[in-house]
Amino acid sequence: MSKVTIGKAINAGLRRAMERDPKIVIMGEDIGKLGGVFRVTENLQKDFGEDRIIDTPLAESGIVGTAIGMALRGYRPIVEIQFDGFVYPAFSQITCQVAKMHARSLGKIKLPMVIRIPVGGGIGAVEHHSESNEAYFAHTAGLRVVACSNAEDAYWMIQQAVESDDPIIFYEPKRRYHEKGEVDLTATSAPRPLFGANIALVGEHLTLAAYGPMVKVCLDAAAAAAAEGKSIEVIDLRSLSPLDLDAVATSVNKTGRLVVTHEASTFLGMGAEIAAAIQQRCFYSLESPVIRVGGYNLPYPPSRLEEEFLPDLDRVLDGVDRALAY
Amino acid sequence: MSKVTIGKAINAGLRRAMERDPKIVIMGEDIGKLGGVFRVTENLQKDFGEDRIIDTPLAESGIVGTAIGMALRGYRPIVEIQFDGFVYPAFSQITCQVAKMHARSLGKIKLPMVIRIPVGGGIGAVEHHSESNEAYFAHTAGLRVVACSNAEDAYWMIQQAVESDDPIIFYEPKRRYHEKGEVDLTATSAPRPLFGANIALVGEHLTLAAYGPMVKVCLDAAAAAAAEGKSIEVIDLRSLSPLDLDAVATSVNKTGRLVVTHEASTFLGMGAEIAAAIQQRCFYSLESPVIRVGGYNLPYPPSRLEEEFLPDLDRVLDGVDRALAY
Amino acid sequence: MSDKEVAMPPEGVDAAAVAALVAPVAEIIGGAEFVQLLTPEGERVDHPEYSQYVADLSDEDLRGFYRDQVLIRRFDAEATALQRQGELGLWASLLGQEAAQVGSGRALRPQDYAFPTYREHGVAWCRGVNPLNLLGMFRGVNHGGWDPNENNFHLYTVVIGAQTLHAVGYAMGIQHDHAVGTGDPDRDTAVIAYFGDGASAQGDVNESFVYAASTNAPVVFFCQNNQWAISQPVERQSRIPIYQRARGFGFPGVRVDGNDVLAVYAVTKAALNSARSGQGPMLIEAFTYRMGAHTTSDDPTKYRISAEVEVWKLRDPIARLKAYLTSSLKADPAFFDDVETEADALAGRVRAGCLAMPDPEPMSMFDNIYVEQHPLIDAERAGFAAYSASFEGEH
Amino acid sequence: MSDKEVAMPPEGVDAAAVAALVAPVAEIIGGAEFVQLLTPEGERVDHPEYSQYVADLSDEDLRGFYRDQVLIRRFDAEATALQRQGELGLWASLLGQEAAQVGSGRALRPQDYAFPTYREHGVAWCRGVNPLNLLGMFRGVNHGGWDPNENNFHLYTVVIGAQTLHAVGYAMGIQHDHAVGTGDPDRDTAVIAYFGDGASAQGDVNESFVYAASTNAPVVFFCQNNQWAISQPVERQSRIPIYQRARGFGFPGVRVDGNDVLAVYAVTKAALNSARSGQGPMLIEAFTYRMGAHTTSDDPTKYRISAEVEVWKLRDPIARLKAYLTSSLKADPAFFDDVETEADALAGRVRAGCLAMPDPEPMSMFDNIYVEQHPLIDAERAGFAAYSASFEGEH
Ligand SMILES: Cc1ncc(C[n+]2csc(CCOP(=O)(O)OP(=O)(O)O)c2C)c(N)n1
Ligand SMILES: Cc1ncc(C[n+]2csc(CCOP(=O)(O)OP(=O)(O)O)c2C)c(N)n1
Ligand SMILES: [Mg+2]
Ligand SMILES: [Mg+2]
Repeated sequence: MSKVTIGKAINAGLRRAMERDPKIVIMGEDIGKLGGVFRVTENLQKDFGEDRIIDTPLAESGIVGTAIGMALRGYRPIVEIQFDGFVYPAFSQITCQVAKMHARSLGKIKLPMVIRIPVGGGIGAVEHHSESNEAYFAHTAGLRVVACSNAEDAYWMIQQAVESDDPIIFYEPKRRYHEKGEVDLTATSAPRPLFGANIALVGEHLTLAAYGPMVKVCLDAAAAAAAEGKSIEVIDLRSLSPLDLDAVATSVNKTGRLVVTHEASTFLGMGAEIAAAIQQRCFYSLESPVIRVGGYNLPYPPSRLEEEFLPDLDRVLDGVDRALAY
Repeated sequence: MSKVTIGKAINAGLRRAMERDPKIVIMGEDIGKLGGVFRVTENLQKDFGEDRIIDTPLAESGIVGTAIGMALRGYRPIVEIQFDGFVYPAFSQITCQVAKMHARSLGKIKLPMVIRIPVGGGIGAVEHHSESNEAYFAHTAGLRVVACSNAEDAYWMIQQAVESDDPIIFYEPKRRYHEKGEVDLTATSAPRPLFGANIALVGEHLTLAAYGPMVKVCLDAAAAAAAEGKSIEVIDLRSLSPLDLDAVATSVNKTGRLVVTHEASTFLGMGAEIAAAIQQRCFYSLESPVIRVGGYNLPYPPSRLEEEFLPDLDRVLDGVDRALAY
Repeated sequence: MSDKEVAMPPEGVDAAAVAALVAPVAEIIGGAEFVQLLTPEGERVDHPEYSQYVADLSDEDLRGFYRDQVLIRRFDAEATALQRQGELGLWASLLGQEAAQVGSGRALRPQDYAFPTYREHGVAWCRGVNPLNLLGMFRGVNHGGWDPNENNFHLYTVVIGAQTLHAVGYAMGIQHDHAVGTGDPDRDTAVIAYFGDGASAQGDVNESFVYAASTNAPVVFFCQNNQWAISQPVERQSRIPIYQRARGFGFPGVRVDGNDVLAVYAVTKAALNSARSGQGPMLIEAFTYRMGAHTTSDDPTKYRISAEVEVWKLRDPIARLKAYLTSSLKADPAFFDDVETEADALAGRVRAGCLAMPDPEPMSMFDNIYVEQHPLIDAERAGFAAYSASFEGEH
Repeated sequence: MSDKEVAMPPEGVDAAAVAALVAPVAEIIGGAEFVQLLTPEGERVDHPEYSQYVADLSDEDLRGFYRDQVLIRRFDAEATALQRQGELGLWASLLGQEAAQVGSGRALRPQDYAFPTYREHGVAWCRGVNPLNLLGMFRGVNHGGWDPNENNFHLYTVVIGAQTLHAVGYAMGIQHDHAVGTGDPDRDTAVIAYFGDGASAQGDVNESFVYAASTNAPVVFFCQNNQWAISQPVERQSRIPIYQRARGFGFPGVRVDGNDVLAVYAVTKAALNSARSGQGPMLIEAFTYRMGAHTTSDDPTKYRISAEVEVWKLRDPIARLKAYLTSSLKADPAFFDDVETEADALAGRVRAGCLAMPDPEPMSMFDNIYVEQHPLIDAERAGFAAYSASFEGEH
């Protein structure tokens, strides 16, 4: 076991995947000598060469579009988008091409691509550097969307994503890059399947579902609630598309209450889908409505307001209390 | 009163708006001599000139980006996107620029823009011509999103949208362009506010909510259900962002049951938000879970399969029956 | 382009209108930067740089170019007819662009890869794609009915310009495979990316130029300037000739008579050779004309005058090759008759095949969305099966 | 660029490394297509086309250029210091690009409109934007703290390249207003769009070229080629000089010594005049250098060698103007002292202003999202107010 940060865990996962499969290439802006603005690809170019760690021109549609071409030629490209807010120039390539190529070709073409996106706020950044845009991609049929929340998952999920033959949007919790966790870098198989949720904490009275950077907030909230005698089950969803609804429903059938939280705006955020699905599946076991605690429905505010904008421990607990009040 | 098609109603609305306000310009591909591929701008260039009906180069980011510039100069641009599937190249301009300009400028800048998009399937078209992408824009804070379903609304809503100082995504129900309705082209004020829903049919046992092309399906379904003694209230949502949740909640508090339907994939579609919001607001009056009847979670299929893909009268009634079965 | 045409306006067309239209095009076509090897009248002319690329062509090759064009035109006409009869939802005709497509398509080597738009039926033909398969997407039974890797011919791409980036990425993959500049003619590989004059405005197309130049990828950009993007004339997209766009990105561009199959073949061959040998990208503008409507949904009378079409009829790609083959005695009437017969047979086969093309099974819509198992797809498939079964008694 | 510099490498820097770096740039700078009016040593040189545009400049104007550059550099240094001290979240320094920004900014007329990236502090200064307002977005108190229409200076745009399309659209609006080519110097208006060498790769920037060419819009594209896009050298984005990109779109491009304020002023003035008179767009590449890090978050030692920076120090835009002002007796030591004093005062003012800049009121985040009433915003505002009030006793 080693104690590594999430950033380093992804780096290690990328490295291992690249060692295993010579067809893997990484493409993106400033990922070579600089190692990416978050240093997630640090030293990879030194070790794997400029042919496999490809610094691209500054054009995201071009990155994704040429990565598609590389995949058509038999490569397995991993694309790094520098910040969440800069994926939109590639939106047409992702939604019309990446998501649809397999279906369009009646299964003749596979596009094993991973598009890595550092996501979310909380780092005091300027505009466009703190977006949570997972709902766009989760709503896009043909894509898969996953989000890691801790170092061990980061290490394994990136490897599993690279191994998948489907295109995957891979979200990395930007403000947690430096948080450490135990990872067994010598283990030979992943602890859990890529598209399954993980019960991060077992509890009785209420289910709290989150993903990515909000999982830690939820665990902290659960700890605070425990001190008041409230036993909260925390689910780390991990996969946003497909959603592991079985895991959520099982938990809700036990606890009777569900709070979903994310940084993205509540309106049509992931919480909407989870609430809509669970109110149907667990209609008779829900003792309170599903409560959503998300970002407000505003463009991400200036960073001096992000503490107010982002759901924090207090706001999550407020949601918990509202659910428990029914 | 005149009987006009939805397409002609929008044309008439555009014409009236342009007569009133010389700052209005329309920009898009093939909107001049050709009058747009759906002829919605037919004859407008002849009457208002090439300065106001601007045929653009074939580049959607360019259309929206330059329209922003025109708006900054004091114009009120109306952008026509030729088909739903071709709005994505402009996604960055819409989400990062159009949606955020007012907030970013602390209110100093207004962007009174309307982006018109013919939306949805059912016309036997090739790939990318039948998409329902309203959820992307409805999830984007800073935008407003509306969808007309009939000729009278089409005539008025386009005028109201053009008059709004906020940027608006304006959806036109492609497969209904040729459907006729009564419109009083001489009336001087709109029958209802732009952002409010409309009770298209009053009923008792269940609420059916829809928008755009699906409203007609719902009205037909309600008629069929009435024959079996089921009284269905049909809500034409009209505005998707903001949502007129008050209208939906009032109806559901009366009927106790809600079915939401749209062409877009169910997963994270508008129905998710409506279900999530209503299960919370009407927790105690809901006698069944909110049922969603949407497109399947696939890329839009080849047109010979679209009858199976799109929710039709039978599938809506199936949803109604499932709700009533609780 | 000789004055002859202006002197002979087609029946019923205003001579002045024709002259006004012919003049600017004649200037282009007479220009030094316009590669032509066969005049509209079918006379073989020499070009200092490009004649060499057709020097090796046998008479059979030349007859093949003719046959390709006639067959693909007949196929195209049949498809248009099938659309009119409701058998296809839409058709995008290549009428007038046969030489541009056959000339470039025949310049490809087997290992090369082509990325088409939605109108490259002639290129598909040259690559060996079964023409029947081209109908699938227009009939609405699929989004693309062939295996791209079988003939190294990618699926049609409807989103304007998107495929040019795929082409560059594929070409980057070729570089990574060290399949460029080795000198081995069966190993060195190039990519050809087709797009239209309208597409030249798209960000993606320009980014593809950036990437190709930056990586020196073995890709040939082949722009069929058919003068129109639906109702927009090419001047709306570019105020200078499109081939000159390449200058801004640091690689060569050349304009070729797109209705001259020899010139197109020569220029494409040269560009592909250059790309394969490691010299990087090149842009070809094939100056041609969309003789028909944009698609069967389009009504060109709204935006262009018929005299223009009449003028371009005089530059027909097939007629000029026929004139050359005849005058040079490279083909006899029997050959032309045979090709007509073959074309009839092809049309019949295509028609029969189209009519026999089954609708996809409803359940098939859940297939091939993902490679790996997906719970939501599974649930919806099961739900759909149960729902469909509930009607079974009724029908 | 003379050999002098190579002969005098800065202290502690390997002479061979410097020579290797200087050679290619010296070739560019010595090239015929490079406009320079003031050598790095501060000697006035003539240019057949562009000298005329500085002929009317008074000594006071020239001293003004100096003052502008010194003040903005001092402001920039203060902002960097404020960031180091935690008062700003980030800062994007313009160090080294003062001449490019002041030369172009001063060429603008009041009615002209500028669309900046995020680094145009010098242009903002010339437009009269209060420098303090530039800090807002970097401090995180807003996304842009000035009214764009007050000084005809748009907000900073962080999404690379997006603003170039806004600029073209604004220029199209000018055409629609018939405020171009009238001959009235107070009416005719042009737009200037700033972007970087990296941005030249973006689809939006290339589409802005397409639209500007197609509409002949009165817009000047001003690319500050500071050699780097974060860690990517300009060669990654373009294999030919960036000013030549314009050739591919059919309008003129020119490369100017971006560290020579006179040349930048002249070239920009000429381009703006041309645009205002109805001659359409032009591209200027200001060849300059980013002396500092990309932003305060960046670590340039990872990707570039310090010798390169040393070489560019010899081309400093302020030093050369000072040398010229001194040798030509257009300014005396007292003037330089005054400017220093003024710079100190500015820095002090900016520092004090920054420290005094209040955090935005939490409730203000709900303001100005929409112009018109919006029920969800209202509900969330109310909910937030109630939620915040619930803590009131606790703090
Ligand atoms: C991104 C995008 N925008 C718009 C369209 C609609 N559209 C289809 S074809 C076409 C014109 C294309 O013109 P050109 O590139 O010259 O090709 P041509 O059809 O002439 O072969 C347009 C606007 C599209 N398919 N994709
Ligand atoms: C669309 C987009 N992609 C990526 C980024 C991240 N980014 C910010 S600045 C920058 C480099 C810009 O280089 P250049 O255009 O040369 O301008 P410079 O910073 O040198 O002034 C990058 C990649 C961004 N802001 N927007
Ligand atoms: Mg065309
Ligand atoms: Mg730069």
